[in-house]
Amino acid sequence: MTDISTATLASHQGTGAVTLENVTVTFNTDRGRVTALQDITVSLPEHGFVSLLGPSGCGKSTLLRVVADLLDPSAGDITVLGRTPEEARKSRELGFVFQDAALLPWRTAIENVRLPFQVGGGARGEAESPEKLLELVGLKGRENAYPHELSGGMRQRVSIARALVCRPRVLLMDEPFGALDEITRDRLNEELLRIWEATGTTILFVTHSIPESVFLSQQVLVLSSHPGRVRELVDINLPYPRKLEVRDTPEFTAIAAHLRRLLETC
Amino acid sequence: MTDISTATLASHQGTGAVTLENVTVTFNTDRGRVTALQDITVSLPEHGFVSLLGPSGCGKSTLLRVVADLLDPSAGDITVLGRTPEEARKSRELGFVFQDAALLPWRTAIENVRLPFQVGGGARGEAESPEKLLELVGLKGRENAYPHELSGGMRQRVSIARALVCRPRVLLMDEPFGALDEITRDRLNEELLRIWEATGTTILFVTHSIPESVFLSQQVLVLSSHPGRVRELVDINLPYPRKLEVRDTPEFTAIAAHLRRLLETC
Amino acid sequence: MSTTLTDRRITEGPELPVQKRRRRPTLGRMLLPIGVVVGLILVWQLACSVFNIPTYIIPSPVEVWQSLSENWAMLMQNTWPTLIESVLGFALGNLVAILLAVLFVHWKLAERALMPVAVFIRTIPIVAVAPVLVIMFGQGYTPKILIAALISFFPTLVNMVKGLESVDKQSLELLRVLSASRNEVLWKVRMFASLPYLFASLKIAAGNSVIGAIVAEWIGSQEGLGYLIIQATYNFNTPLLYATMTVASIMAVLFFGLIGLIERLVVTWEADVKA
Amino acid sequence: MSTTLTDRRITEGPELPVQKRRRRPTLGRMLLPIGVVVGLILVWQLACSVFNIPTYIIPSPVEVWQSLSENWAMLMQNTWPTLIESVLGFALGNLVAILLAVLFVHWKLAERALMPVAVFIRTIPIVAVAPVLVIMFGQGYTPKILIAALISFFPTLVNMVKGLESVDKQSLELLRVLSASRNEVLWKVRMFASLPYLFASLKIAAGNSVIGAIVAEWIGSQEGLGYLIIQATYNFNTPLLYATMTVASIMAVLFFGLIGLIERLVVTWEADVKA
Amino acid sequence: NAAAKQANEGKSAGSGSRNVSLQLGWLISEGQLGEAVALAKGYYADNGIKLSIQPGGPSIDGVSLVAGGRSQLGEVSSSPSLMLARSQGVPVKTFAVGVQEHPYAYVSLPNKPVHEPKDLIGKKVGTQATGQILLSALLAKNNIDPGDVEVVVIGADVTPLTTGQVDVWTGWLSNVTAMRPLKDKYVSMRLWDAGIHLYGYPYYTTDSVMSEQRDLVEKWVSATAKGWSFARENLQEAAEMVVKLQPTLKAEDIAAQGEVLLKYAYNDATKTDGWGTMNRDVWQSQLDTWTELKQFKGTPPKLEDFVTFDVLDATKEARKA
Ligand SMILES: Nc1ncnc2c1ncn2[C@@H]1O[C@H](COP(=O)(O)OP(=O)(O)OP(=O)(O)O)[C@@H](O)[C@H]1O
Ligand SMILES: Nc1ncnc2c1ncn2[C@@H]1O[C@H](COP(=O)(O)OP(=O)(O)OP(=O)(O)O)[C@@H](O)[C@H]1O
Ligand SMILES: Cc1ncc(C[n+]2csc(CCO)c2C)c(N)n1
Ligand SMILES: [Mg+2]
Ligand SMILES: [Mg+2]
Repeated sequence: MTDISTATLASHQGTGAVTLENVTVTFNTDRGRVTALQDITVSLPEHGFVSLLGPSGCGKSTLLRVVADLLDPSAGDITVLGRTPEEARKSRELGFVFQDAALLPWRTAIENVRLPFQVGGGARGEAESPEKLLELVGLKGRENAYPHELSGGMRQRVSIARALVCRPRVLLMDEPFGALDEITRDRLNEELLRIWEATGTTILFVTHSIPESVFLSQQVLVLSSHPGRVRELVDINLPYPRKLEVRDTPEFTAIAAHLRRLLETC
Repeated sequence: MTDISTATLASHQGTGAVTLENVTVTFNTDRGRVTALQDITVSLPEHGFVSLLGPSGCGKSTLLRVVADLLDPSAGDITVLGRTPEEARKSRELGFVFQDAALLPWRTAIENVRLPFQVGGGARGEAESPEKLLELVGLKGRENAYPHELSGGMRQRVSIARALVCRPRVLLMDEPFGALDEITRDRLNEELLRIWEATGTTILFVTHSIPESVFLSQQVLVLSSHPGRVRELVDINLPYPRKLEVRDTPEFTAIAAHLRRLLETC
Repeated sequence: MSTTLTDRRITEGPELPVQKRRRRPTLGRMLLPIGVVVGLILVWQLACSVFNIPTYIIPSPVEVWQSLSENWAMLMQNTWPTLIESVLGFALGNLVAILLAVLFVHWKLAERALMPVAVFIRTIPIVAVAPVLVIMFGQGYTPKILIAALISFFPTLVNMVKGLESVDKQSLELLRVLSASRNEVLWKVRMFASLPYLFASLKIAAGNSVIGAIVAEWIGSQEGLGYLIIQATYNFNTPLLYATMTVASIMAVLFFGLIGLIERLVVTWEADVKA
Repeated sequence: MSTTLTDRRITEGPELPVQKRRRRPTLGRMLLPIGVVVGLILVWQLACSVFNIPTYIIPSPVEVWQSLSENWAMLMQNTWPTLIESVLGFALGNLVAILLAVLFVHWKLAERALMPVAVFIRTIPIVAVAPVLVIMFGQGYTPKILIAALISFFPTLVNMVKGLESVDKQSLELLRVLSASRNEVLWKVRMFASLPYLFASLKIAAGNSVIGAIVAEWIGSQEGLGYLIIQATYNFNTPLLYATMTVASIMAVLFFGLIGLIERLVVTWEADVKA
Repeated sequence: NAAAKQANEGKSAGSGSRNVSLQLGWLISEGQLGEAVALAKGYYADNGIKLSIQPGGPSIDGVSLVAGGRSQLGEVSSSPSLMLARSQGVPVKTFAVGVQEHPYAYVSLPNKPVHEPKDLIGKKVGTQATGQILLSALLAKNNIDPGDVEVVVIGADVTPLTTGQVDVWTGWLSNVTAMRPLKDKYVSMRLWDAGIHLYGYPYYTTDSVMSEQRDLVEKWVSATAKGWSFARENLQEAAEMVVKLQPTLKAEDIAAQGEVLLKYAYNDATKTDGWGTMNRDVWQSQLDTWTELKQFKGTPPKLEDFVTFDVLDATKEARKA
């Protein structure tokens, strides 16, 4: 556990897959400027799994959005797989699970999952089967339901399946399991780790659940708010593959407690 | 802890504030019928605090919606404060926190919170101050931001403030704290209990967090899915007022573990 | 604020948005509009009798009906050209409008540059340019179709631009992450988002195209409902004039209804859900 | 499927939806449309010179310009009546349309009963019933305002009904829980939701009302742009005809632009956010 | 009756002078030379009349407005309108005509001229929708098979003739501005010379005005006749008076058109009977032709139904002066 304001992530494999250097994002509103992120410098290793933790409104979604080239930072530099976010986006290296499911209402669940095959040049390299992915997220039998016929958690699961279907090299997930019950969440946590280990994707994962962040990731980036700054980068030195039982170990509890203390002072 | 499929909630005070008798909800879609709730019989005491727990898609939101007269059950009877849901709704006894924040995009945060004063005959009896409520949910200084300028969690907090502003006699909350960080969530959990004890509202609370359900409620109604049925009604015999520390007691852990086992077999 | 409002009576809540059944137009649902039309006709007949309105000012429904049945064959014969002109004009005008709207949305500069020109063109009184069109395109269907197209293209252009722009931010971001091309955004998202606007404008354009065909027939035509209208006016045959207008209006109502029907068949999803 | 698409080139992604700046029309932004208009005028002039088109068929821009400046005082004087008629007709027509749309949305039966009647009325060629209007309302501004209103009311009716219905389900449920009356739903939700549709239809109606006023002046008028158009047509003063139509079109473009400006000032929120 | 009511109101309104409204079938043009003079020089005022002129237009010929009581008097472009109106039960009567020989003509270019009716054979005639019946009448009168003449419906302008899309164009010879593109290099054959005798600018009123306010109509005719005769002598001055009524017009255009119109407004008949006179035989021939061509729905009207000579008879002296 290192307490640094300019965090350098331990290089898991090769150089940083996603790097942010002095990134600042400011929104101009009619009632003045809101600084969502200030001076963020961080480097995410290739095949890394990093969670973002921080109070509501601290800029987690904003950080994901600048990495995905959905927002231009007001200052600072970002690279994704050695390129600009725009190049990375255009060569379809990115997967994104939005905080809201962002399903297209005129497409059924399965059609929504198939969307990535149908735009932007289709899948790069191998791809998953939409049917299998929907089964994985527990929606077998509801493939042909329209979004308005699904529950909130079901919609979120469809959107997770959609993000995985093209096996992106960088996966940005904004509270993907927020609307799921604990059982489903645990199962999908394990599945996500399995997929991550099997495919070697780089994952940047926003969550509000401390145990989830500890269970999943190699490192947890804690952001403080007003404005969003790096509070601390916490290494999770638990060996992979991890089983759910790891959550009952003292190491796990210690890290979780540390994160909780950090968050309390954000 | 009683294991009954027709759950009768221990009457906390007076008769059932919300009662469901053999309630079934079936949706007709182009691809056949989906039974969201089947044969639900339950009675929620006045001034009670009951949580709903269950797998994603088991019908929790649907249950709240039939109670709030947003949906007609296919079969069964519902009373709210001794009346029909429609009468209860029309006499403005209900507060509802939607799973999605459901803010009006053309209103600022504070204007959204003020909405209940401006429609349906305004507040019944005492009302809270919108400014104070926004401060309570941690949005002081962002009162005049439009929804699209707020983060996901901020929007959800605005919607919580809106539901509380009129001091409803029955409060239906659909995963109100789902998008909040743990610190904010804990603080709001405590606040909610304080408000509940002070005002004597009846609360029906959907959550995916087992600890949250145990911490908050007198009873937890566990639903199983496909179709949604009552799995078990669990009494939480922890004394009020509860402090966050109660979560570290063995009683708490035991109940949580029991609930988890229940959910695993839903 | 709250206290002053408390005792206000609320008799009715907003309609239940869920479980709305998709009803198809059945005979039962048609009864009401038919009833209203019959009622209006009765009022009209009564007004004519009571106020003794002369036929040459406003004919009574009975007289119009007589004229309608006497001239039925002629009316039907002249309905065809007008129908063809309005349908083809409708198709052409809306096609051009949709293509232009797509261009405008893809290329904002084009909108800024060409929208004023479109408004400009739209304001030209057709009857003033009709002779020029007849000179350029001759006596056949062409100038009439063009005029019907001209008059039905503008609503669709305006609505379609708005509709294609009414996409929600989330969907655009999604497609952006997927590196979708502008064309793909158009076909996978904008087109669907624009459908409610498109159908509204098609309903507007339906009436316009009929009117356009009729006005076009006032110049350079020897057949069609517009031609009949001119003749009936010139001959002071008001019953025939009203009979012809009735046929034209029924044509427009059917056209309008047909578009509503197509809309119900096409838009089967619930667009406003928070997905 | 995926492999066949892989090597397709993607050169451009969809536009960045965020951070879109609200730009007000500045001189710089006006340059392009003005440039296009100037360009079109040049092409027109060139065509006239090269093909030697006689003035009486299509006058060259220079001739139109001459006519415009020679007859400037007269044109301006005749612009006023038309402007008044179109503005009042626009106001009346849209007001009625909005009220009817509200009625239709509140009371579905009314829509089923009256919408066909509205389509019916919309299809009546106004000039064909002009005598009735003049008999009832005289030859002053009234019938002209009514005709302008009649022709601008329909797009707004159709769009406004659609707009008032385009409310998202969530908001309706929210207001239902708050036991809001239909009126409150109307004023707090539907009105806002309908604004994009309303402004689109107002843009359509802007042009319609100008056209309506011009056409209305053909039923007996001694002033107005419509009057000038007939006079120029029958006197074969083609340059004056084009000059008059130019003035009318500029009026419509300004009207259209004004509505766009008001829209930008009114709709300041981002409607399509998932709130 | 609305017309009577309006007239009565008119009576009570003015100090001795009565309001009279004249509904035109077209815009104010050279057709109102006489009225403009009579207004400007106070001939109407002298006769106790306060005249207002209501323009018509392409979309309104005014007959139903007069019949409906909006105006007491009306004027249309051509005489057949009034026969047709009567046959449909519109209670209007012609009491005078402004133009004795209708200036409606078939205009062709010198390289493909139409001098006489048989020249129409094999030609393409461009006319307005309402001009088709006139051509039918002409062909029938001259025993020409309608199949030998091609008819196309065009707008009011002469362009199709200049561009060669038609061989013959129809219009009023008085409308010199419209024919300017032809630069006087054209051949014309009047409908009148082809044997179809129509009147131009007939004046009409309703049966009830005729019976209740005949004196008013007579006074109006006397004043108008005086106006026309002044216009005939002082065309330029009269044209300027028209422009005063309708400032968008140009005096030289009105004068040029008026010159042609006056040629047909005064002829041998007016020499003996004064301005505005009508001939029973001319009317009868129109009625017969239109009857033969089956233009009347049901039974054709009788001459007495739509023409009255009473006003002319009562104003003979005044009109000759
Ligand atoms: N309008 C509808 N049409 C068809 N099926 C529906 C509709 N609304 C809900 N359902 C179905 O009803 C079931 C229960 O949905 P509900 O939203 O109540 O679940 P939930 O318990 O709230 O789930 P979550 O925790 O994911 O929010 C689901 O299977 C869903 O697909
Ligand atoms: N378009 C915008 N205009 C103005 N301010 C914005 C805009 N988008 C985000 N913000 C502000 O930026 C800050 C960070 O927002 P962001 O959505 O990144 O938070 P977050 O960490 O994802 O929060 P949550 O956990 O609640 O989702 C917030 O204060 C928010 O109000
Ligand atoms: C088919 C047809 N065209 C024009 C007129 C109008 N009009 C009446 S007189 C006149 C010429 C003036 O000298 C004109 C153009 C008409 N009545 N019928
Ligand atoms: Mg967020
Ligand atoms: Mg739910």
